[in-house]
Amino acid sequence: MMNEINKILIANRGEIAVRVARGCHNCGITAVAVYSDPDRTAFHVRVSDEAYPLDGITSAETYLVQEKIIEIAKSCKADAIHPGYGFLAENAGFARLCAKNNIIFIGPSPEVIKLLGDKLEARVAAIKAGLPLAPASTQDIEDIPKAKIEAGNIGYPVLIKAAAGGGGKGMRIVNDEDSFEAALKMAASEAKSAFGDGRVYIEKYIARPRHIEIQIMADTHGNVVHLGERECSIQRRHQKVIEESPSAVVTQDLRKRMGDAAISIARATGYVGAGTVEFLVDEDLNFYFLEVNTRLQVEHPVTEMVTGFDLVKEQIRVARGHKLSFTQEDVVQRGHAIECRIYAEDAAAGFVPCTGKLAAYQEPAGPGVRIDSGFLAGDTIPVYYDPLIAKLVTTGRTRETAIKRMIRALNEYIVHGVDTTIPFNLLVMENESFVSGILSTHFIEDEFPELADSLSHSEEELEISAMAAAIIDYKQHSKITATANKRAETGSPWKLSGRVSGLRKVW
Amino acid sequence: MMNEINKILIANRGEIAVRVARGCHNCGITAVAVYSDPDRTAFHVRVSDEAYPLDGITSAETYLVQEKIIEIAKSCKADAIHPGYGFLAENAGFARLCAKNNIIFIGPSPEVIKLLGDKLEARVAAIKAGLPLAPASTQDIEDIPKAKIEAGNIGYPVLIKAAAGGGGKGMRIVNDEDSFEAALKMAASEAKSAFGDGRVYIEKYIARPRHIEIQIMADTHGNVVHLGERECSIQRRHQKVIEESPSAVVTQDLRKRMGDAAISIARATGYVGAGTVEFLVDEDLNFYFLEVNTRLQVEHPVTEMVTGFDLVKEQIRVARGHKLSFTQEDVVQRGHAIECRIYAEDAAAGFVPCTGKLAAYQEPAGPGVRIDSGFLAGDTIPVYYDPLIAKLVTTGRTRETAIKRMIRALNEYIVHGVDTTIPFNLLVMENESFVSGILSTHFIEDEFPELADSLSHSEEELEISAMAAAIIDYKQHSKITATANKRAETGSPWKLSGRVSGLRKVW
Amino acid sequence: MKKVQVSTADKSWDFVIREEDGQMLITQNGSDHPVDLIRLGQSRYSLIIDGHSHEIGVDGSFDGYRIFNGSRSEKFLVEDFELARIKKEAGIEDTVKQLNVIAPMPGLIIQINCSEGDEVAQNQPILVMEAMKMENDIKSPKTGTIKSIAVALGDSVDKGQVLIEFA
Amino acid sequence: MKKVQVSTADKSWDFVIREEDGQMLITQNGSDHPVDLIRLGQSRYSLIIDGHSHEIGVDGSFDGYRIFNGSRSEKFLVEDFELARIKKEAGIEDTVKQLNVIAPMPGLIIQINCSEGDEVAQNQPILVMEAMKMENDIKSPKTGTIKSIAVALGDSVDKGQVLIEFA
Repeated sequence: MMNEINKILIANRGEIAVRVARGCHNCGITAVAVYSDPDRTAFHVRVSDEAYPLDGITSAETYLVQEKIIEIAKSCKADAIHPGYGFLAENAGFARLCAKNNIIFIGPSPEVIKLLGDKLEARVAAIKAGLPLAPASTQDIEDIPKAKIEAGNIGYPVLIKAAAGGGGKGMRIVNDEDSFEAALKMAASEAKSAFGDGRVYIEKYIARPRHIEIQIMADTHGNVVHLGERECSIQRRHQKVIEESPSAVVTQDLRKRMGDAAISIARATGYVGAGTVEFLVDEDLNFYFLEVNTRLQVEHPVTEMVTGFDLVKEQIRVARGHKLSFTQEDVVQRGHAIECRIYAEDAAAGFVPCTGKLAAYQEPAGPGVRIDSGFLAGDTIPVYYDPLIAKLVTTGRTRETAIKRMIRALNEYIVHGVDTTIPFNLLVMENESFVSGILSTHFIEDEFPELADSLSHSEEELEISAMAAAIIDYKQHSKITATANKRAETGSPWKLSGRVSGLRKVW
Repeated sequence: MMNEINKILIANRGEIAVRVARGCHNCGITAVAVYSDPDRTAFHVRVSDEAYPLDGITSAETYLVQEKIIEIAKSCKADAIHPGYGFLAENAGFARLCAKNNIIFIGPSPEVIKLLGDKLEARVAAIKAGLPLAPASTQDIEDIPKAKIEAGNIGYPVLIKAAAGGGGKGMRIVNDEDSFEAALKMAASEAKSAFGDGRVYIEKYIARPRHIEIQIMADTHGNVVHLGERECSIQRRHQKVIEESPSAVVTQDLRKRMGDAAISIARATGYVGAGTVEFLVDEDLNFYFLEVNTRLQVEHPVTEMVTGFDLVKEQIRVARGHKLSFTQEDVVQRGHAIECRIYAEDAAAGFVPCTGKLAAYQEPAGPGVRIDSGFLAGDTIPVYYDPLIAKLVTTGRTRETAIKRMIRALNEYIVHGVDTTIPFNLLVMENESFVSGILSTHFIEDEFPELADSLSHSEEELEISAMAAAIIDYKQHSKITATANKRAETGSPWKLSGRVSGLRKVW
Repeated sequence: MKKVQVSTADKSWDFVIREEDGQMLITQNGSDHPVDLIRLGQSRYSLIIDGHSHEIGVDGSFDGYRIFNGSRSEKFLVEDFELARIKKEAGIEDTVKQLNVIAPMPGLIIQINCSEGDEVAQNQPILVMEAMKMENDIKSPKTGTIKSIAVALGDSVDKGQVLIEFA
Repeated sequence: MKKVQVSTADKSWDFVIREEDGQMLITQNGSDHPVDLIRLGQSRYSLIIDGHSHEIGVDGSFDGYRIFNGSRSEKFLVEDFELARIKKEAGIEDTVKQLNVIAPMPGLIIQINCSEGDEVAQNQPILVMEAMKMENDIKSPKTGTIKSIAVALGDSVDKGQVLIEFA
């Protein structure tokens, strides 16, 4: 069955909405943006062909309101909705609502989203499909003494995780039986309040794991392929910040085994579209199933750069009912790609979001640089949404070249007006362990126990900035003096303030 | 012999100076810019680590003054000079002056530059190296009756070309013997006045040829490799405007034969560094040696994108005395790359240069887009130099994808303030012959005999712009009326002008 | 409410613009189009008409409006509709229709291919300027009659200088 | 000629700036550095010092100068050298050294980890704000003594609002 898709509504904002609009344009499809009030002049609105208001400010009032989005899609006659990531991307109810309104939801079926969105159900599916899993309780915990026995069998340290979880909420590391019960209760209560679902389960805690994931693509004709791995071990607050492909530790054999595992669970669940199967990899390179993300990932560009495929284009192909444009044999990784997420955050202050106006904003370009951005010069980073400004991707024939190009590109990036994670990314690119490919999800704590100190200015940099302040002040002062002298002649009371301005400048 | 290179002076401006600065930064080398007065705030100055003034305006006063450049290089202790393309890039005297001052000139030896810069000498070298050449007179013409016999032997139509030539000057197509003598005299006199060298020679005129060139790289250890071809058939005024790699007509066998030919002349002349061997290819796919460009070409990025190599980095390797980082076997073309040159020119008016301020300037980005630019938003395109703003390169697994991405990127490109060749490039990308890969150096005349008409606005576009004018005028008018009313109350004479402003707006 | 006539050298449109409950509307041939115009910078706007998103630039150096839309630009004259009608009846030509030939860059006049009183076709080459080391054909922006030639052979001209005036 | 003292919370520099034959020079510890400062836009400059090219941004919303250089920013107070000396002798602290803690974004105060009169270390977490769906640690910008806490638990604060004042 072929579906006609000439117009796609993008139910998202920021860089991913821009990325999807570009994907539509690459396929000759009309891109429709939706926007909240603060996003009226956002890049995704300006790059799209059509744009309709969601009338409201917060995500809850706008990008999360299913009915508003469906209504706009119907009135502008969109054939399909692309959800991006976040917001409604993994919402089975929204996928169902699209189907009910004869709009194609670009993603897997509501049933698959629901199944894989529940971590316990996903674990069961993974076990059935023969994937390796970290030893864990087979179901959610109801009985504390029984749970203690299970934890003992798994062996401490263990991890208590929320069944409906994500983002580290409802998660606890337990080192011994004594602290087990208290931790379990806290995790359950946290999970209850965060997700409205207090179910938790126990998993073996893997020390210093790598986070490595497999990109898959599946069509409606039963073809399932994997596009190799991405290493996403560098995380802050359980959120990825730097990703790359290939991983420095994945051999051709390991890639095949992880890829086959990812394909197995996709086949077992009837997966369709783009998806990511996440694994933890321990120091002996054993890998354990973590979860499946039933959407396009933030970090998909690194896969695109090394395989040469356009994942949004393939998503649209699949949604149209076509076969994938390639087979497993066509997937060949070439070179290396690294992605640095550029957040409006002050890394030195613990990655607190910074909002404000991009007084100057100039992206790096040239050989080996791809940038997927959600903002333009003069834009304001709104306080209401995720502070991701852009994703900077560099490529090279070798990992070393990709790193050097990333350093070059980060140094070339100009952002005036808000603090960003550019200095943090530079720090990582110049870190010896990173350069040697020695990574784990504890990378940041391990390498930069005093991150604020590591991020402080060099003496030389600071001195140049101090000189700049002095020179700009001098020029500004000369101007004020000139004006003051002029006014003094005409008898204005400016003379006094002219003198005072030497003391303290407001400018 | 190894040469230490820690600092490179870039004796150029615009996008190529920016490109070379990025190449330096990718290698951890300090990039030094030089600049004319109008270029004080140019992108190449801002992206470089150091920048020194050339004190003057025109190229003749600045970028062409060898002594000034050498003096700056010495005083800032640059180890090497990268000449880019144009200006001093193919000036054997400058290469010699660098050597005399113990500065590495990044390019081949002065002797090779001189030999290959003389078209007649280059032809002789090519013949010796066994390259196929279009039938031609073996030397410059001194005796008219003898020349007529040669022309007759070659067979009309023939081309009279200047030995020291370039850019179509001193060139004449002659269709029969009757017009031969007059054309010869005119060509010689034109060559004399343009190059100070009146020598001309006769060559077989090839109808509807393709311009296809081979990129070569040679080190000081005797290694010479080729990096495949670029097709540069789309030209205006004998200047390339759109280039791609691979060529739609070059088979693996033809590529090998052309590549071998290019390597032969490089070996025969002792070539070192990056170079380009240009060929004409006729409709039967016979290829004929045209000339060798002893420098980095404008269009080098398409080769970088399909082979994955960084040509500036390889140039620096070779200049350092290292071996090339790869062998012929490592050179594998993957996918397709197209470059559109974005000029500040009005194509509809015959590609006349447009100068002015880039009131808005926003480059396309995202998947499959590389842009090498010489300008930033707010910059002014100076009247004194080449009006090339940027080179937009798109890639894809197939030529079709690269074209679609180019259309997407061209549509996304925003330039307010000056006219550009973006609409012209769009026209070519959507042209049936281009899409089918049917090209020749006569492409523009053949496909768009009435280019101005082909470039005119669509009715719909024009109507939207007319509406925009009306709405902006309305908003502006409301503001003026509001101010006028306010002033009228205070008795200012503004009321009258407020009324007049409805008649004719200056804004 | 305002009724205007917008014109280029050879086309014109009539629009009515009004505001209703804070919503701006532009009407053409009886159909209303909702408009949302937001200023992005000094001379840059985001314009949404009927849900279609456009990025518009305005050049203030032109006597009228030079509108940039996508990668193209066009010059427009916006006039009060009634005034335009009166002027037309009185036989007064407006500015864009009288379009002069302006030097697109500084340079040297090295050829003049027309005379005063000549009828020339749109895009017919009428002058040659040497600038940026190239000879540049200057073409007629419209079909019309040449009123006066403001330069002589060998003149050095500045950017924006009037070269030829149309009748 | 002007002699100034430039300071951050914990460092300071003395510079002399003068112009000679149209060339601006900045002197530090007796050595002259030629300076070329060109404004690029509203708050953006190209600065060449000793041949080294820098792209500088200035934030006008800060009480003093917030200088952006590359991807980093720092706040500076620029004072007349003599005035700074007199103030120092008189025991008057300047603004940057008194640095207040300002809300970096709108949000809700959900934790206060310090009291008035506390000695705190630079980067010590002193408050927690809920904003952008996250709990954000607010750290002390300097080592010093807390003079007053301007907010209470549960307060909703605006961006830029003073939260804590240093003595």
